[in-house]
Amino acid sequence: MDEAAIEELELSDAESFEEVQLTAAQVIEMMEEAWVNEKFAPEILPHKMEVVDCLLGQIAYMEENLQSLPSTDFKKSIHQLEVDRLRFLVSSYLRTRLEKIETYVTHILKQEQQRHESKEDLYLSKQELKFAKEIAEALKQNFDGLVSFYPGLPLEEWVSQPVQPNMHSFVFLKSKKDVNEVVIDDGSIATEGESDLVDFREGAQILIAYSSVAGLLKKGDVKLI
Amino acid sequence: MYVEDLKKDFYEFLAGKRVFLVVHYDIDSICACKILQSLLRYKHVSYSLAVVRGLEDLKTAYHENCADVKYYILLNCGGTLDVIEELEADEDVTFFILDSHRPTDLCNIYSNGQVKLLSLPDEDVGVPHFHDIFREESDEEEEDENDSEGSGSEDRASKRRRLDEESIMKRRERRLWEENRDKLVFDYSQFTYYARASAIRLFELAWQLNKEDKDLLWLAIVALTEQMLFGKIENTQYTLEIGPLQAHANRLQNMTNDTDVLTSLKIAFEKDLRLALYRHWSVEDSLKYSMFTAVKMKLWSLRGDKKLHELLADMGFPLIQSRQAFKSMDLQLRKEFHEVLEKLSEKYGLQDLVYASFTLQYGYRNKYCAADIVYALLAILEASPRDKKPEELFNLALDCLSRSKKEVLDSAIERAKIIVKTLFKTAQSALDLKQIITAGPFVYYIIQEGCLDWYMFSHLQILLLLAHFILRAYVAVSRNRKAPSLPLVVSAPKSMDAGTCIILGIPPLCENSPKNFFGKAFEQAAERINCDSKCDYFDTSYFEIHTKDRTRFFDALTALLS
Amino acid sequence: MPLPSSYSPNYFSIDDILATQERTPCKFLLNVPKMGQLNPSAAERDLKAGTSLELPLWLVIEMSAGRQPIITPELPKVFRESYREILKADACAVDLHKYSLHFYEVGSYVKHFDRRGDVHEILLHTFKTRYRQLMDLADNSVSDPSVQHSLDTLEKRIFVASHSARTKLNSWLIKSGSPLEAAELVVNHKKRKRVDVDDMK
Amino acid sequence: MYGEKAYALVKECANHENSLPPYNASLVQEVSNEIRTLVEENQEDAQTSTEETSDSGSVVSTIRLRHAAVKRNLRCLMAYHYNRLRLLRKMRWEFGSILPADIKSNLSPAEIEWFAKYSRSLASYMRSVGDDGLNLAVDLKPPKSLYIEVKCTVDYGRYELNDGTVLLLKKDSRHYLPRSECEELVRQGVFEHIL
Repeated sequence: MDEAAIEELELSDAESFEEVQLTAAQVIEMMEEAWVNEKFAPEILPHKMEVVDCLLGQIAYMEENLQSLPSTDFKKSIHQLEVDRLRFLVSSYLRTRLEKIETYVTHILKQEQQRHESKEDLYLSKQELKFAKEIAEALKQNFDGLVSFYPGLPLEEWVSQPVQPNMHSFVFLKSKKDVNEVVIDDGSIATEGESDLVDFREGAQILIAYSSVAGLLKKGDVKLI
Repeated sequence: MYVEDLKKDFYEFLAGKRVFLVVHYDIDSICACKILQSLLRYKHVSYSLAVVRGLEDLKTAYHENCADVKYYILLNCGGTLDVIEELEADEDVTFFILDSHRPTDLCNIYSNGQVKLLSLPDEDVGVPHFHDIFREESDEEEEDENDSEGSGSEDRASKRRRLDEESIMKRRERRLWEENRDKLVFDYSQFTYYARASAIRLFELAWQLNKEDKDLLWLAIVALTEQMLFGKIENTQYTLEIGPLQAHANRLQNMTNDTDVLTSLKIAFEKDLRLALYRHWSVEDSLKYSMFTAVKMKLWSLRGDKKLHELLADMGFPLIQSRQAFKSMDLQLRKEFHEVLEKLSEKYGLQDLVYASFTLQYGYRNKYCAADIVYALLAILEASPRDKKPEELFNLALDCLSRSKKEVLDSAIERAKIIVKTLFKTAQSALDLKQIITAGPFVYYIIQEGCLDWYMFSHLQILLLLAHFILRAYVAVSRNRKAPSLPLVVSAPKSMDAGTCIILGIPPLCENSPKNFFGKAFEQAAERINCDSKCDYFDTSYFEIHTKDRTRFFDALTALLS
Repeated sequence: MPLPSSYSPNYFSIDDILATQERTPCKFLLNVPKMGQLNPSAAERDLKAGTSLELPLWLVIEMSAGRQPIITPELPKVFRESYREILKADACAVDLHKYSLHFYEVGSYVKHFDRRGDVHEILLHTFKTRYRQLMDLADNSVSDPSVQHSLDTLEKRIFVASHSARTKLNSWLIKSGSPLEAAELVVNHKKRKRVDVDDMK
Repeated sequence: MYGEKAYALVKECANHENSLPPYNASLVQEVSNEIRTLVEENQEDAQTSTEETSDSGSVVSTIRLRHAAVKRNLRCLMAYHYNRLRLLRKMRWEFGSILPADIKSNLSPAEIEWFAKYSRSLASYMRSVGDDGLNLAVDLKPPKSLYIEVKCTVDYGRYELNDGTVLLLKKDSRHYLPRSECEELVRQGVFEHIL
């Protein structure tokens, strides 16, 4: 076994992420958190493309190093498995987002438009946005062709009632720090002050309607589990 | 050549290479294959696997893959023939051969490295010395020929005279040498027989590598049990092999600390009865149909039947209980069964009813003895519906050995009962209809084309079991004093369409040894009558000829053996 | 790998469309000209006020809404007093499948026809009581298809989902690994092909 | 009753949750015709509404009823197509960008067009991820081991691995290969993973 190659593998952790001051382990942890959050949140979350790109870079680097190891080396298989695992993580994260984008495309594009108008950060990455627009267009064309036999049909309904995520579905979460007075949204229209409040301690695990914690999640105060 | 250090020159050598496994279609091979697979996995050796039933299959498998794969492992096939020659193998191809068929081909033994035998050298008995078999053409002789061709030298005549004398001497010597060689080769290859199971050899390798576990041990046990049940090895050899396996079983049992009944696996060394599948059958059926009891008590006759009921009465087993599934019999009776039967064995002439074997136990309800598994595998390999391909059945047999597929095992055991029953009934009708015929130096029995179960007997191992059953039954009832010294030849249809049949010979009972001389005899008989024959089987005691030639073939065989 | 989706019908939802096809009795408040054919028992051109008919939910909802309702809806019989009593007594014993294929969906529409909220209550009660039994079944039934017969569509989905989760968990606990599998559609496609081939024989 | 045909259309989707039956063009046509008839009758009545009001009640009710039926029909019609597209989308992930011929023959021209567009968008998205793209159609399960044992379920012929070695895939043959090499073939049903 080429000791230098292994060392290099490990060194790569420190070197390639110097500019963002992150270790490889930190990047992986961030990716894992983003993946779990995306997997369990009903709606699409702000994208984490910088983490994805970071990790992909690291995967490419590791694979390059692995190439140079003889195929019989036991360490190679361990590292290869790790690379495969990381690639699964990224793929699964991106796949989950694509699923959501496709399922809720009309809804998501509408929200992105609003965010764009109010100069907020978009949730979709550039590539995702392009993809979303393309498939929305393809869907529209398909439907247009369908109802073109008679002009002026009442078609507003599928646009006005787009497929939407169920924001009230329940999620398990873990609080990353103390958060006080979270308003519990039970779906009823409660007036201010009447609604129930709850405090999260750091590390606490809670089952709660997603709508109550969507904001906290996006801020990074809590994570889903 | 033999591989001396399996670990270094076989196992570690293969790391990182692409390997092709060629596995013979039999029980030992399946067990061996499973052990080998688990070993190759530790090294991440990627492999493909093909199942072969005879030489033709082996050739096909080789030629389909020889362009892509350079390392071949042959399990229970190829050892008895010159593989390089037969397969027209390229020089960059290497064969590792672990074959329990004997005798091993001398070219394989003396190969300079392209063929590597994984068995132990002392398993090949009476191997002639290299120089008695292979003779390097001396330079002189070659010159000789060159000279005689090149004409025109002056004192040709005198030289020729001198040369003539020399070459006459040489030729004489050469003839003697050749005669000697032919004799040695004949002596060496006269008998076909089986060496120890390949699965045991591979289990030992696993042990050497510290990668053995109870599952692998069980496979070795099943393979050994198959050899014993099918009469492929002598009883002494069985006893010799069983000792070390018992030691392994104890050692592995002591090493585990898993006491959870649900997950733990226990291999126990136990005395067992020579009764087929009785744990999964009823006592009466098992007693009646098993070869051992059937032959000893002549259970095919009315008197035998009566005797069986006497035995049951003596044992204190009510008929109603002994006709029930063993599992649902009264607990007390179940516990006593072994003991009571053993006690009565002498009275009923059932000595040797008990033999040493192993049982496998897992979960609450699963207990199988090694013979149960052998029967189940036999049922899958040789008594499955006709439309199944051998590869499918091979896969099914592998499933049957994995503990998670209990339903496969259970349904195979059900079918195995049908085999055991059919064996009994076929033997019974052979006796009733006096179909076992003496032909002077041997007796024979032919399964006619019209026979209901002919298809079942077109399979090698079932036919072998039938042959054993028939010969023993014949000896038991025959008034011929010579009966124990007569070998048996059975024949069964192979393919209706092609009009071919299988011939199988087994040695006489008195010899008490599975060494089989029929291979050579068949070959010579076929030569004598100049008939189309096929010797596709790796076990040469099987032979295949056209059904129309059978009578002439038997005549020739009679003449040959007289 | 589908998204984990909690129950949320949408415009394209097949189940919701099927549920709104179920019929409920209603009474016409106004004459509806030219619509006589909707009432199979009368052969008049117009549909007269006062006629009682069973109409699909989708129509009932549209026609009973707005400032000037054309019909007044009534509860389907399985949501009426007598049936509610049975559910109250022992919801688990009821073959919900016979009540309605889409008991909960239909219920959540027709509960608006009932101002006292009894339907609302019985829906919750039924689901809560049956849910425990449902989980129990999913955990323990060894893929026995018969248990599914008394479930409505929604329950069946929950059952299938939790049963397969249970099976996966078990196989993970025992074998600590799940096999790679052929894609669901590919498997179906192959099965269907086999059927086709069989048909041709 | 109105909407019965449209209902039949949706029922077709419900009965084939995991397979794509042939595109039912004639039923779609019939539903379209019902919608057209309803709309035309409504337009006619809307123009002559004043006359009818007096004797047999307001024709407005009739129009409302018909309008509800139109909306219902449209909803069914669109749901039918939408759910087929969703299934088609799933097929893109499972079969890859080339559909088996017998599935393709079940599609309408518009569906084939949509499939091609979707495939294109997806491919260009996958290419745009990272520096040199990422195939999202593999790595569907977290890896457990580098090598797996597989059983070949069809006579596939010769198949080249990434490292250039070639192997012959015959029905019922067994192979032990790197997982990454097998995953797609397992998805396509060529291999069966043996645990």
